Amino acid sequence: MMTMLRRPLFWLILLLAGIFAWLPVRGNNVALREDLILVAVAIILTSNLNLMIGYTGYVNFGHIVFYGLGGYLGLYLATVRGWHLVISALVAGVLVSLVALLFGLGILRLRGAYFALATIGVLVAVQAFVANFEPWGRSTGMYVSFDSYAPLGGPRHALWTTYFLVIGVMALSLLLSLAIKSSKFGLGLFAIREDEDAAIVLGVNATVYKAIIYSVSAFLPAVAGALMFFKNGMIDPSIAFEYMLSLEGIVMLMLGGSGTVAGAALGAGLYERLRSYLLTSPRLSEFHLVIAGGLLLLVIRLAPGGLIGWLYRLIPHSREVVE
Amino acid sequence: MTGLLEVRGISKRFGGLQAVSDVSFTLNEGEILGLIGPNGAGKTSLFNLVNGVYKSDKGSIMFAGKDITGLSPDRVVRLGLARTHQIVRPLQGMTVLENVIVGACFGRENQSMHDAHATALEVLEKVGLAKRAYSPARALTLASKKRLEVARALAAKPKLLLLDEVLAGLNPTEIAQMIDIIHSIRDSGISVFMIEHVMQAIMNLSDRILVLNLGRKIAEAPPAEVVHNTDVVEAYLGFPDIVDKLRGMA
Amino acid sequence: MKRATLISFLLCTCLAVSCLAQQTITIGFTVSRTGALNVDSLEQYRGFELWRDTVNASGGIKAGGKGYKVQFASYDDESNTKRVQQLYTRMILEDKADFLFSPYSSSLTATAAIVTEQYEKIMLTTGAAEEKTYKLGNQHLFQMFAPASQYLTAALDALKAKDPKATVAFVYEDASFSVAVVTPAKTYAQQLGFNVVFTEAYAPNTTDFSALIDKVISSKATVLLGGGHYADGSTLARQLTGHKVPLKMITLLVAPDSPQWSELGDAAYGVIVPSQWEPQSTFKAEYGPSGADFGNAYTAKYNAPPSYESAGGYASGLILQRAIEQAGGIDTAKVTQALNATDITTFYGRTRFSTQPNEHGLQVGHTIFLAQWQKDKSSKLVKQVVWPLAGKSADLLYPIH
Amino acid sequence: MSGILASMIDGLLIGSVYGLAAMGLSLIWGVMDVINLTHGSMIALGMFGMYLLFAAIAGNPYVLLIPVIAAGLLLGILVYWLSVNWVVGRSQLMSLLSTFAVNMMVIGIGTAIWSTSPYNVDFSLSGITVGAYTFTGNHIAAAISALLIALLLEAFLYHTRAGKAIRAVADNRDAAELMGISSTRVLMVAFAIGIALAAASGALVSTLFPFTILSGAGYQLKSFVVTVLAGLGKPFGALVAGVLLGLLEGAVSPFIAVSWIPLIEFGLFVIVLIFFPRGIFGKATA
Repeated sequence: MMTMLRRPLFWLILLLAGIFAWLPVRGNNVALREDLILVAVAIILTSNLNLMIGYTGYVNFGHIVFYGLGGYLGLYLATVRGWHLVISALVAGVLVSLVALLFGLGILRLRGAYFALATIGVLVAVQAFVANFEPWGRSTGMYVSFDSYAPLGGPRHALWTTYFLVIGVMALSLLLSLAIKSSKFGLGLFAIREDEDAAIVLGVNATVYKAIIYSVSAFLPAVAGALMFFKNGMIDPSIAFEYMLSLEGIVMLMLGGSGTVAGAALGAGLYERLRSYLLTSPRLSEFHLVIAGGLLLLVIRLAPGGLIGWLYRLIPHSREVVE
Repeated sequence: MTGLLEVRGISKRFGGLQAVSDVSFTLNEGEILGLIGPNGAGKTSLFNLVNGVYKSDKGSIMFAGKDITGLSPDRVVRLGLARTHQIVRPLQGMTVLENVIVGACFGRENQSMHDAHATALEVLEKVGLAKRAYSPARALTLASKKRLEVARALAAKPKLLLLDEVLAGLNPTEIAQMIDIIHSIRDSGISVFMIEHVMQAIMNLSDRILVLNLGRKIAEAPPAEVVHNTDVVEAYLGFPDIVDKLRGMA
Repeated sequence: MKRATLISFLLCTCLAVSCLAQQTITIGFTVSRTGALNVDSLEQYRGFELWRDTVNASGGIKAGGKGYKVQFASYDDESNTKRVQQLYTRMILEDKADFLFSPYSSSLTATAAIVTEQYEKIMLTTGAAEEKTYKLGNQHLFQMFAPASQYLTAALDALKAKDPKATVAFVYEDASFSVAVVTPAKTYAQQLGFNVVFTEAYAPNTTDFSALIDKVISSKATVLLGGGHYADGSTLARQLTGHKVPLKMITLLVAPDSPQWSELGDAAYGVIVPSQWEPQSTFKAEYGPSGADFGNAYTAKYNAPPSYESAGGYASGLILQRAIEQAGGIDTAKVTQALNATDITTFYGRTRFSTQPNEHGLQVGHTIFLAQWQKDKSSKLVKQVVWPLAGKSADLLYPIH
Repeated sequence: MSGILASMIDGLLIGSVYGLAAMGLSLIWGVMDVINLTHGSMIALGMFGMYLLFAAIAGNPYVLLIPVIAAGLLLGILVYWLSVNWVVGRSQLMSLLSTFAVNMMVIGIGTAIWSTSPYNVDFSLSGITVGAYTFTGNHIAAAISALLIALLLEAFLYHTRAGKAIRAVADNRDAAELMGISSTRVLMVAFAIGIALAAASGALVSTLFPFTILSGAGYQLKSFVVTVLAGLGKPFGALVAGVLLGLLEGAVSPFIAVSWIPLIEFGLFVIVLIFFPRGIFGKATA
């Protein structure tokens, strides 16, 4: 922990979270808050996805399944069971992590493209299950009733509370990435990414490491899902398990720089802002996918290290600050 | 007295191919045991069985008094049995130092990152790679990559080191340096089990030599005896130059 | 110097006066220009648009001695609830929308309602019949559509009159709206003594109904009720025809109301749709245009007859306009009061909102029609009102073949 | 005729179209180790290709398949140079991402042109009625077309020089290069054929169901399931597995709500991947 305090990025993450929390409060700018919360969620999803893709070298096409399941569990606990939002979100996070651990022990026996395909299978299968699951409202999903906001001081207050909580989860996601990166555990993951068989021969218990990181990468997205769908007031299977969003997470990661803490945040922030801009721009709204796809193609072809990789080449010493 | 590594009746079959067939041997503490045999004799398969990459069909493996049959490679290395690969497998995207730190962290002593750093620098010094510590592993020459393989395995603080053709592809100077390294490893108290095609080197280095042919053990004896073993000479008949070398050495 | 000051003073005054006389109000809403709901959503949008153009052409909404030009702030929500929430927030906070209309569909509206209620903004909902949203404690939400539970009761009443021994199958989209329609309808059918032989919900976006159709045939149902929105409903009708299912009555939600329905040819014939409004309806409008005037203006502008989504869109504008006039301005509290007191018949029919605290804003004045696609003398497909009997333009065709 | 038999015949007919789509995916996988994530958008383009041709010429859709396939081959060559050529032999992450990027672009352009509204190819052949059940002419014709195309592909792969070269490269790329086969050209041709198969299956689907530019995604997922059932890289196995998947859908649907079928299919998909990575026809080896 003491070593964390000496790292510039640790303080930069706290600063970022502070700015996120402060900007919309100043002048009670709710529109900005709504923009920033989407950026924060993109950062949460991308930095946790980075733990699988960037750190461990396993492409997860179905990462959004954790977000959606977290949303369902959180909403169910908070509205049907009437638990406090924070407790609901944490319990949802723990339960989803356990589910991920179970899935992980199965599908992590697969390597490379086979694993990637299996993650798509898991996403579709879970979505199909939830769409038929009666207690969660099948395809129509669940709605939050207005009295669920009462414990948080009414709906208007509840929105601010969820915002600060999401910013907290964002900061935790980045700190988690940073902590893992500098740990022995992270070193083991990197070894698996570079050459799994060699890593095993060097003593890395790859089976356990992969299952743990798969489960860990599920936790904060699930918490964020619980918070976000509570804030949105409803959830249904098509928005909870949006395949496209899962794939866009990969674009964000590659754009920023896979395997780096700052890259995941940078890529997510830039891409989400670009996407929001394109969607509300009358002339470009239809082209956001074309632009995103073209961007991805250019990045992997010309700068496979993403923006951060490019920064490293430009300023080699930047490696010590942005990790 | 029991040996450090005792292999009893081990076998492995792949489809129609009997890769290793009922092989038994003992490796004593402090010993350098050589492993030779023609191509396809099953040498690397035997290594893979010993360190757990392959699960054996039959037989048992005892290491330092513990039954390690069927243990996965990562557990085997934590018990003190490390190895190198015939085809070098550095963790390409990481630096030389990081590669060795991985070895130290997940090796027998299960070191912390801090201790592993110190161990890694020490080991790199030993194999002569200290100057390249911060280079990316992919940038090394073949000879340096072989040293890196050895360094990584050494960083695990093993009791027994399996070396799979660490001399192959090196020029005479590099071979001489590597032989020095192997000597110093043994001098530091680590036993060595090595596969090698460079006959002169293995004959000089090994205390005893194990010879495999077609998955079977055909000889286990000190180098001087091995070269006179008719089975061994026969096994190498397809390779006249090696037979000559064997003869020449005797 | 003095002159310049005087001129600028005069200019300012002029501007101020004209501003006073001609203010604008901004109405925000999202349209599903893309995604699964685009057909119905676009028809609803045209209703909003026609109302705005009509009002602005006659000098805007006149209230409290001022004239208010209407302007829209609207975006594409991609038929996606996540965007709906972001965009409604944006319209309220950045575009400073004074009032809101709902997006199309019950599920998008439910999401938008959370935002509008949080900011205490009035939203008139149309294209959103499901009731649950009005039972969550909203104070500023007003429903223009007759609630979902009414949709199929008329069809079942009509069936009871024609064939009390019919066997009934419910095949419907698993979406907020159709679930809200079918769940009470199934109970009602059993109350009427019908034998409900098959009930199954299909996933939104289903295109291959073969398996479901085989099951309907196996169940020996003679009547099919269900559907959801345009895309799935039209496909279901086509495939029922392709598989030559011997049904005596087909009633589908929403889809057959669209003018596009006639393009289905044989598959369109005989299909019944519960409707919020039909061009043949003859309400005596106490306020706004007559049904014929609306229909003509709409057809002139869009080159297609209006659907009930379009009528609902236009009527939302009218009801809001009247409430602003009665309130004498755009103050939210006063307009809310005026809406609570609304009880008026327009070309669209009667509109009255519940003021009960447990269902505030629920539509309690409007009622449902049944329309059926029949052939006129020249064998052209036309939509006829067949229920209620008092307002019918043709007799119910039963069985279809 | 019983409901379950009728349902299985329906499944068999649609299953052959799934099989055709999966053949393309499987061929590309087998020859160049690339999981082609553009497959869904190529299927969708096949649908719109048929739609446009049918709207312009109003001919017989099964004749119009020929220009759709030809256009598919050209498109395949274009996509190959845009996104595949430079990732062959590199990490699978690269090829997944580069084909995925092109997929996004095609979907984006398609959305700009056609929006996401549904389209129909308004054509129907009279079907065959057995008892209460009717099998539509379009389904029967689609199944026959799919089988014919599969037979043509087989003839091409086994009886032409180019086909043999493709199989040689699939078997061992390095060895084939040593024998003087230009692997880049072979890969390009194989990829183009894979895309043409996708387009053909899309064109056939367009005569059965309404479609949007996004519809290809669902068929791509089905193709994954079929390809994995057959074992990746076995085109003809994929055709058989497609038919089996259709039969399975038909056999279970009378007993459970149709909306459960995706769960069964994708559950099966994950289980087969984990326990039979070489497919249900594959032999287990070490």
